[in-house]
Amino acid sequence: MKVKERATVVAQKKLAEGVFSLELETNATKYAVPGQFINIFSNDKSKLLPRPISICEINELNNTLRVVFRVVGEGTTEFSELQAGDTVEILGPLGNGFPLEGEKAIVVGGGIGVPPMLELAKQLKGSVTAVMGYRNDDLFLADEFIDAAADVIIATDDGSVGVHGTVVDAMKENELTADVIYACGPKPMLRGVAQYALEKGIKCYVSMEERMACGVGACLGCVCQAKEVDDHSHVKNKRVCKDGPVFLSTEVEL
Amino acid sequence: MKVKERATVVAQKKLAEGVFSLELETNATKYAVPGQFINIFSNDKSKLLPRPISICEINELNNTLRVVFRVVGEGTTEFSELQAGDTVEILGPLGNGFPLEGEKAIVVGGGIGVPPMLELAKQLKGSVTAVMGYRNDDLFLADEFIDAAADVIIATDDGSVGVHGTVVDAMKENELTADVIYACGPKPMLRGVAQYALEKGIKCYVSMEERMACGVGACLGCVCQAKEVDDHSHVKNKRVCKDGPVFLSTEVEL
Amino acid sequence: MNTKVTIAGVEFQNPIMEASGTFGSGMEYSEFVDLNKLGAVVTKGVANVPWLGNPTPRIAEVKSGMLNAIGLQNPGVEVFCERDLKFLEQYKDAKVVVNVCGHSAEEYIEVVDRLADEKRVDMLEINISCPNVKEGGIAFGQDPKAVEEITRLVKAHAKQPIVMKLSPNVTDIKVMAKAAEAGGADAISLINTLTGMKIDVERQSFVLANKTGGMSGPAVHPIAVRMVYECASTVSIPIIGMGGISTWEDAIEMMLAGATAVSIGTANFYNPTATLDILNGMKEYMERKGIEDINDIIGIVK
Amino acid sequence: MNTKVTIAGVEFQNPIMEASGTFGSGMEYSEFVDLNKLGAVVTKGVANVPWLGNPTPRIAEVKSGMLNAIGLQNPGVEVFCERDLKFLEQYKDAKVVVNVCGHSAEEYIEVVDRLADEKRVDMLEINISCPNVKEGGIAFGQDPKAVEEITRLVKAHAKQPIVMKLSPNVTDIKVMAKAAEAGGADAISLINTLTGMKIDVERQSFVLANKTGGMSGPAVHPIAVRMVYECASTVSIPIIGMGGISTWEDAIEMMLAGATAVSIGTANFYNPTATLDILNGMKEYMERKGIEDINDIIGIVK
Ligand SMILES: Cc1cc2nc3c(=O)[nH]c(=O)nc-3n(C[C@H](O)[C@H](O)[C@H](O)COP(=O)(O)OP(=O)(O)OC[C@H]3O[C@@H](n4cnc5c(N)ncnc54)[C@H](O)[C@@H]3O)c2cc1C
Ligand SMILES: Cc1cc2nc3c(=O)[nH]c(=O)nc-3n(C[C@H](O)[C@H](O)[C@H](O)COP(=O)(O)OP(=O)(O)OC[C@H]3O[C@@H](n4cnc5c(N)ncnc54)[C@H](O)[C@@H]3O)c2cc1C
Ligand SMILES: Cc1cc2nc3c(=O)[nH]c(=O)nc-3n(C[C@H](O)[C@H](O)[C@H](O)COP(=O)(O)O)c2cc1C
Ligand SMILES: Cc1cc2nc3c(=O)[nH]c(=O)nc-3n(C[C@H](O)[C@H](O)[C@H](O)COP(=O)(O)O)c2cc1C
Ligand code: FES
Ligand code: FES
Repeated sequence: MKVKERATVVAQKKLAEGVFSLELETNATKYAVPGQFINIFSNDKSKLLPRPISICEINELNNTLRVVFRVVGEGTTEFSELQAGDTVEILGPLGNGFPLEGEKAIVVGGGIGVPPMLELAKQLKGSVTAVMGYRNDDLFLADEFIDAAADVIIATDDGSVGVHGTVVDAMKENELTADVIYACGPKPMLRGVAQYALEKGIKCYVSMEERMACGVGACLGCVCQAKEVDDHSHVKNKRVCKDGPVFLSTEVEL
Repeated sequence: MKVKERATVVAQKKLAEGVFSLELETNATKYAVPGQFINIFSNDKSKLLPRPISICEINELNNTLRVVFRVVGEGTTEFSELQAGDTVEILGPLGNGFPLEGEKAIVVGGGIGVPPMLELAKQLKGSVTAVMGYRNDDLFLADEFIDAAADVIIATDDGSVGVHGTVVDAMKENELTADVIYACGPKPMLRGVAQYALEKGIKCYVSMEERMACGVGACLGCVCQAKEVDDHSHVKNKRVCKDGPVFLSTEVEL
Repeated sequence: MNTKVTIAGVEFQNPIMEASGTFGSGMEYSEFVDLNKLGAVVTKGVANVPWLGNPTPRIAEVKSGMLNAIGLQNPGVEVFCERDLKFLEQYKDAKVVVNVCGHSAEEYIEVVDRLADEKRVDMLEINISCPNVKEGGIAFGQDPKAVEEITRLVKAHAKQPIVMKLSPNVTDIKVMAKAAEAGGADAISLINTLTGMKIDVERQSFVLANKTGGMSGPAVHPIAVRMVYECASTVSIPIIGMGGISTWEDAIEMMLAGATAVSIGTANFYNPTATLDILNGMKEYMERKGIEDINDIIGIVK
Repeated sequence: MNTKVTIAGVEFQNPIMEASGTFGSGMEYSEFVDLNKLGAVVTKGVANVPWLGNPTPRIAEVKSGMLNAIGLQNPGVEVFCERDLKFLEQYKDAKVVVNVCGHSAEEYIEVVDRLADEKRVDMLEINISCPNVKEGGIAFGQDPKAVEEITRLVKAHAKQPIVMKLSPNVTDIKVMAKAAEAGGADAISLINTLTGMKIDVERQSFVLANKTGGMSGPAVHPIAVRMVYECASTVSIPIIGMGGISTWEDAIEMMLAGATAVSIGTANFYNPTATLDILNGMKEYMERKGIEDINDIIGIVK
């Protein structure tokens, strides 16, 4: 079930420079699973298209969803200025979400790919190692993984914290193995993680990103390239919004 | 001097069904005279053009302008929802305003043409008779003329208060005379008032309305028909925003 | 109160359709709107074989609108008949208009022939105006001779009435409308998207992989109204009006300008119930204004 | 940091002009911006004799834009020279581009001849694209032969460089750009307004007395960028780009697409300091990106 409604802002918090945490009260909460996203609409009526933002936490008790986002343009700037009590239009939850699998899982997040890993880590039944990559020591959200994951490994581009390098460097350094890897982050990172998984023979799910219009699978705006002809499209394209955003790393071109 | 700035809402009050009074703190106050207007911009970024609204009161002490407007479309709906503390972009004061003349003046307002008469009545040095026409007994602002005018005459379309009929009917019934008449209201009313003035040999100023873009005299969007070739345009057109909105009733086609 | 309109003998329970390509075949939006309440479901453009479409990004946001360069990705007419038409079986009250695309007259005809005996297909909309297909598409829609010829060829094969969908990227839309009429079109629909471009100033590169894209949404509405108006005073076949309709006012405006029915496209993306919201608004307008029959307002502003 | 650009031998201190008809001759906006800081003041269209223009309403608001149907009201070239050019004497740093309109070749030429010896006139912009003049105007701008011929005629008389202002209401803007170049134009400017219409659904009548009006503002920007891009890859004369520019990003986008200079129109109406705000934003962009010379970004996105 997808809900289109005016959600109420319950809390807004700055986590790091340009990174914000927004808690929204919405009936979409009832249907949400980790790895799904919501479309957030601008209150500026000259901006029609939604901003897709991953779900970071699901709080069924309070009927709230939490999202964490980076300010990159006018839409996210507007969202960062929302205050408790304000309302914002959303559509969600959208997409397929991560399947919860395995006895031993690695969740890998890079930069603004970290947030969707939090709810996933919480919901995974087996043991979880969280590997997180940041630019520098602005380790937003990292502390919140402590309760959700057995191990928390940090990599930073500038070496200020943890492994000096990428999440893949960190995985290699720690010789991580598992039944399943879940990853979200920039494409080069996903490519590296997928490669690592392939080498180690680990099943790997990646969360993809693409510019969207409808968010529900109707417009074919958001496709990514599939390795094989897709069941729905009958060409080598998969819809990130509907068939994804989570795909097996072996299904899609990275 | 014209000011373009974000004015702060000091107070918003509903005066009658669909009629609102808005007080704005703005530096435009310093330069304002009765009969001028301000352009109010929508906060909705898909609406670019300003809404011209006449100045109803000028409060130099508080640096505030008061406008009174009727909700007729999306822009005015938005303005009616502004609350103290909110901000709104304005440009003003614009237009020429009423020249303050005569020992004995009649100020005539019809419907939403009443508001600009208030500051005028206050500033006129001589004796003032205020004639105001309304649809029904929703006599917004009428009470506020009591201090500003020696006489207050009401006409209503439905006869519920005062003279049953138009302001012109009321003027005739009261056989009003004066040195000068100032009028603002719908065109048929202005036509009637101008005719009355002509017959009685009274000088008459009318405030005109037209759809505007720039509001400063540059775009030639807002012209009204002039009786003679105009000095600026060199055709029989006058700019309501710059040459007006106040014209001698004998200068323009009504 | 009558909301029924008739185009080429096909009766629609109301004048509200959604615009091709913005609604798939209705499946995805059936979560939000009861398709059975629509005048018609207009499907995404379908070709003789599956089309891959353009590389991504395919979508760019612009002020009060968007650009798309999907490039007519579609699964081909075979899958379309087996899956999409079958899905639409359950919505008997809504008519089905199938949007047809092709690189050449032959390809259009192949699709039209394949659909000829499909009972669920009430009407064909021939897209000769998609700006994202280099090989054919827009070239057809910008040359009156080509419009007339393709119309004639398709009409000769079609078993259902045909609607020619016109491109707004032309000097004189009236010429194109006349060409379609001369070729035997049962109706015309307009406007398709206006060709636009967006450049990312930070990256100094095109936002769309295809460089240009088709502009749609409220930004194009005034152009669409003007073109519908111009066509309405030029041809006597009915017009399906579209382009930036997002409120009931926009829809009524289009009908006052001369459209017999209207399609809602981009608005679905930011309001999934746009079609039925607009229908309701139109009904309230009729009631308020004492309009007994929606046909009474078609083209009355002249 | 260099912001100077040169078009047909005329050096502009920066690429920012305002668009004809939106700024008068600068008088009204001189309260808000120092005209001396602009690359050029482009005047409202001027004809051989005073023009009355269209009846009102002349203005309608549309989403992210507006329609206008001023109908080229102007006081005629005589008054223009005596009053407006004299006023502009005091702003020596800004160039003066005079926009010229007419119903016929003869009328254009009369204006061009009258302006020939006016020292304050640096350049002429020939408006062959105003959609609001029935007698001529748009007809010129929509036929390549007419564009070439009027260009040739005007060029033969003009003492200043001439810029042909093109209409976007055409099937292929490249053809029009080529025609202007072939006729001897020193530069082209685009886009003029797109023809649109608005109907008041409550009154069931046109909002504009003229029925149609020219659409401008952010809504048309993506179309303008596309057309500037298309022309830049077609002709070798410089391009003045305009259409919906309201931020420095829009202006940079236009230059990346191929414009040597840009004009700001409708934005002045809701931001009287738009021209200089945009100039400042462009300078900051150059600084941030380490762009030494604004000419280095012209047409680099290909
Ligand atoms: C499935 C999915 C999940 C995402 N989850 C998150 C998240 O949890 N946190 C977060 O910070 N960001 C996330 N993003 C990216 C986020 O959508 C963009 O950063 C955001 O849309 C930018 O909007 P803007 O108006 O600030 O930027 P602008 O650049 O002004 O946006 C212009 C247009 O481009 C689109 N756009 C721009 N960047 C992206 C992008 N990277 N992906 C998709 N569309 C884009 C916008 O939606 C808008 O339509 C996600 C994207 C996708 C597809
Ligand atoms: C000089 C002048 C003074 C005015 N003073 C007042 C006043 O004191 N109180 C008051 O209630 N109204 C006044 N008006 C009318 C007021 O400007 C319109 O009612 C208002 O612009 C409507 O905006 P909207 O968005 O609600 O309506 P919409 O109809 O949605 O507006 C659409 C567009 O049309 C324009 N428009 C619509 N109606 C008018 C109109 N009557 N005059 C000019 N433009 C219009 C709007 O500005 C906007 O650009 C005045 C108009 C002028 C020209
Ligand atoms: C994402 C998208 C895909 C489209 N695909 C098609 C298509 O396949 N066939 C077609 O004829 N028109 C297509 N169109 C054009 C629309 O049907 C419609 O003509 C246009 O978008 C204008 O209407 P709107 O402003 O309401 O969206 C598409 C439009 C969009 C936005
Ligand atoms: C009110 C108004 C008047 C205009 N008058 C003229 C004119 O006299 N001559 C001309 O060539 N273009 C005229 N134009 C067109 C503009 O110069 C410009 O080409 C167009 O508005 C697009 O730019 P914009 O979107 O920045 O406004 C006018 C535009 C507007 C809005
Ligand atoms: S955004 Fe429309 S199909 Fe994914
Ligand atoms: S509104 Fe532009 S001249 Fe009056």
